[in-house]
Amino acid sequence: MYSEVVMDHFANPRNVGVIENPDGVGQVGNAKCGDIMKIYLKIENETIVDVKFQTFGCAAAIASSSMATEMIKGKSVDEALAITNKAVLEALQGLPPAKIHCSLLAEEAIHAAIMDYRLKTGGSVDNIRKCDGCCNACDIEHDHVV
Amino acid sequence: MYSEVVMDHFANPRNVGVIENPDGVGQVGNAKCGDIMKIYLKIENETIVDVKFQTFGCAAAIASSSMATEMIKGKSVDEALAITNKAVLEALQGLPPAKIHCSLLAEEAIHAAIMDYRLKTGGSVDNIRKCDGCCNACDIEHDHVV
Amino acid sequence: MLPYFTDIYGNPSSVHSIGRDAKRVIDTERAKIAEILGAKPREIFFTASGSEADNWAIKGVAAANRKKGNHIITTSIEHHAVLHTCQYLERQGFEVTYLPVDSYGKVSIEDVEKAVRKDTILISIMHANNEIGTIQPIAEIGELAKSKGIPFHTDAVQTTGTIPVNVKDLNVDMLSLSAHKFHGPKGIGVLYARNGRIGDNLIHGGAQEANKRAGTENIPYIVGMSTALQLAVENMEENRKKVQMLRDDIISFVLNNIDHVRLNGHPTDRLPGNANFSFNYIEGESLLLMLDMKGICASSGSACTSGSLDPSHVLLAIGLSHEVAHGSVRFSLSDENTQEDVDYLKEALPGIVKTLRNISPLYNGRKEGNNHV
Amino acid sequence: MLPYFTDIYGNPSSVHSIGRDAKRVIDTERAKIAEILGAKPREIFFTASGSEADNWAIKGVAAANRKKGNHIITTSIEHHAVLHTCQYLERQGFEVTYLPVDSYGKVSIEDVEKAVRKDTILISIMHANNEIGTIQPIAEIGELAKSKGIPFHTDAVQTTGTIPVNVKDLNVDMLSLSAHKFHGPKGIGVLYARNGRIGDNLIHGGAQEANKRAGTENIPYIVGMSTALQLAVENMEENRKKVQMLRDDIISFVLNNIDHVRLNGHPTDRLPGNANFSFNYIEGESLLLMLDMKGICASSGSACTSGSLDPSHVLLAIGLSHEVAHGSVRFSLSDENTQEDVDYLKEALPGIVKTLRNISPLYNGRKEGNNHV
Ligand SMILES: Cc1ncc(COP(=O)(O)O)c(C=O)c1O
Ligand SMILES: Cc1ncc(COP(=O)(O)O)c(C=O)c1O
Repeated sequence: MYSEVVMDHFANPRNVGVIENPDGVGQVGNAKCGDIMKIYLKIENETIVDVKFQTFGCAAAIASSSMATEMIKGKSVDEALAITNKAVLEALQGLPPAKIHCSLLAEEAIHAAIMDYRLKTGGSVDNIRKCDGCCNACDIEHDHVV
Repeated sequence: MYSEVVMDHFANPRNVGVIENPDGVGQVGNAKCGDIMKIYLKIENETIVDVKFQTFGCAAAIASSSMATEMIKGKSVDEALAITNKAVLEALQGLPPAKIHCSLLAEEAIHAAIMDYRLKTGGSVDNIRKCDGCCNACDIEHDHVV
Repeated sequence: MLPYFTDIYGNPSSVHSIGRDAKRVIDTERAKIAEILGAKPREIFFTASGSEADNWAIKGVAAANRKKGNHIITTSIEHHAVLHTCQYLERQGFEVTYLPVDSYGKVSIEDVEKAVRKDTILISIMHANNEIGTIQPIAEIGELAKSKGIPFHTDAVQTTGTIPVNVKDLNVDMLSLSAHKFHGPKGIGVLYARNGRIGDNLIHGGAQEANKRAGTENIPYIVGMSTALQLAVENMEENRKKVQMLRDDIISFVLNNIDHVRLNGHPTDRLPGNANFSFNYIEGESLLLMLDMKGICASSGSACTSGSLDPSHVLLAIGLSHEVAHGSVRFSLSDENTQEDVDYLKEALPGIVKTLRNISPLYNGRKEGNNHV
Repeated sequence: MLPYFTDIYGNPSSVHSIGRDAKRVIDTERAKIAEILGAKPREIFFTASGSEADNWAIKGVAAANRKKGNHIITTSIEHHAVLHTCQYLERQGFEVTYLPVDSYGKVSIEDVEKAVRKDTILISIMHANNEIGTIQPIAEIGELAKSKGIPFHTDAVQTTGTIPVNVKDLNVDMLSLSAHKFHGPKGIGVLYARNGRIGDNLIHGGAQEANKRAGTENIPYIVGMSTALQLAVENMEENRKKVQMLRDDIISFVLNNIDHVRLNGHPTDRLPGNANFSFNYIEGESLLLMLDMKGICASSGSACTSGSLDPSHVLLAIGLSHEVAHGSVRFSLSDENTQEDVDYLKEALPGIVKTLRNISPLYNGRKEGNNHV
């Protein structure tokens, strides 16, 4: 059902935890949907120097969080915004069809945390999505790869 | 499915054949129903001294004919008329429910042959049934044991 | 020795690892069967019998299309799994056309075309008949159905594993098969459905079979069916030739050596292993039982109806009288039969027929010029 | 080496001797199963699954009684084989009352009585629930149904072979069971029907099962089911005691050693082997997978729905919020489990729960006084 990469990131999730006084924090999903993802960012000079996450959800959600945080660590904020759920999916060597929304959740969580950072620092929020990532909870037509 | 007695009378039927110039002959059933039974009687002093049969039909029909002819051989005509399908059934150690009508056919064939004898000799036909024994072919309510 | 705190040990629908292994087995076998039939894996649905597949195909389309139309076309010689289903649907308010067949048991394409109406929602015609072995022009009927936009189902229970069955070549939208007809286990079958499109479910419940057929999967039988089909297809040409030769030996022997006999079914478009005869003046069950006493197993009517006393609807449909139909017997040969078997039959049969005719008032009536048949 | 010219070798519906032997086997096993259930042989009908038995019971009565009435009573916690069947019938124009249950998952007899209408044609209430294990007061509901003259069906898939199931004591008119729940084969079940009275056939065709369920009989599985049931019943008391002790050990350990946890289902009226917990702040599938990685197999939701993302309808019906329902896991013990298994679980579980809670924003939110649950 799950690839080896998914199982590895589920069993040994990277970047679990909380950043005290984060520069950006974002939470998407809700418990009713069965997934909540919260991402904390430490940003210096538009570079993501540290990232932590907490996730309530299935193995795919936890692995997606772990993988996504790995992928944005050390990247610039704009580079992080360019990472789509498709990239997360590929890095995870795929997810079962019913679980693809978890990779979307990770993308949305990153966007939400960066949104928080931009709002705090007065930057532009133009290239940030505002979906909360819970597929059953919103009616927005997504152009993500699902 | 069939008792040993039935199988014996089917495999080695008694009294198969034709009596030339019989004193009574009766045929019941029809090919559409899948059963035809023809019985020939040789009668002397109201005693059945010889009996032969021919049957088109299933194993139960053949065994019923064989058993019934055995049962009336040497009996008086009135004794033969008193033999019901129930007696044939018992002598055969039973028949499957769907085949019980075959024993009825044997009773009817005997009655038909005796009817022929009585009509030829001017005797009473009061205690003789006139059903042709094909259960699907007649609408008479039977009081036989079926 | 690891602890399994679950009543769904190996249940393929569950998420844990054993369930996943079971699911993989099912998917593998599904793909193998699909390939043999020229189908995609998601077009293969496991059922517990050929009967279930037939019922599902027909009732499913009927229930789902009630608003669109209520006319179904089938033939008068279908297996009871189709026939009784259609008769049931008639009682539920559907209209069914039962196409006639010719004296060989063949459906005519013109008759199919004439029967089509605006409200026809399904055509169901069997690939080959189980009693007389006649093979229908399914590919041509399928083309016609396609041109009219009507879903087309075929009961291929008798043909799958015996002659080539490819859903694309046959132009069918749905197809039923049953494992025990190709030496697979009894109690497992398949409904093929083009693009996975069936009407309503027959068995609602769990998410098995893509949500379309509930019930915990019978993995041993799925594997057994798949393996049996594989073997049957690998040896098909060889077996077909061998069985056909034995069959033709029986047919020519019977026609040349026994009087008052008729071969039922088509002389050439027939199942390789089917030889069905009517022996005039005698009754089939007696003949069967006498053969049985010599250790020869054959069948009269169809297996499913041998509890009943009515003659086979198929034999009546090809125009036999009741009395001749009653005297019909089928020999079904498989690759497990040998020339020895056939020789043994040829040895035994004439004597048995003679014995029964000697008991029969019809045969003797005939000799006296009082011919009942 | 005798010749079998038949494709129905051993087909129990056929007249020849091998067919008769097969029929005898089926009848013998049917009688054994009947005796165990307190039924007559002719009241036992073989199906290919518990799902088929449920579908047949409900759809059969519905189709046959359409003119009499179109109201059905069931509960909101039935297995999907019943629930999805009822939902299907609603789309076909039937009205269905889904009775609520209390927080233990119990149906109240007063609710059943209040739901009865003049046009009620069937009551279907499961004997014990497959997820939370709660056992319903079937005998009392059956008495009520009898007094109202309404046919009463129970899904006894979870109870047969585990606790006493006697159709007379339970006052039921129809009862479904499935062999794989008592270590029998997967792919065989039974529908019991009082006096052999069912509604319409689900699978029309051949004359098998007294003309009520077509399809060549699956004899090995019939024998397997019968043998498994025999064994289960012989060892029932002993197994029940043993399994219940293990279950109670798990329950008291979990309730005493893990915070923020809830036992789902009735404390005493529950299946001997069922332990279902909600672990707040974590999600069930993750928990399951972590257990699986330690070699412990458990289940979340029900097996059939674990492909879906919605939380179990049963857990919602007993009043759990979506988030708590998502964190539920079921341990199903059988007589094959040992105290060692339980000790291994007790060793592993607290750490896994802790790990997952540490990853969870809900658990940490809670600690910060920002409680989401
Ligand atoms: C209560 C209940 N009913 C019905 C079923 C369906 O049984 P089967 O898988 O044999 O169709 C199950 C088993 O999953 C069950 O637990
Ligand atoms: C043509 C045909 N259709 C359907 C069936 C029913 O198959 P099953 O016995 O698997 O239900 C049979 C077999 O008896 C058959 O010959």
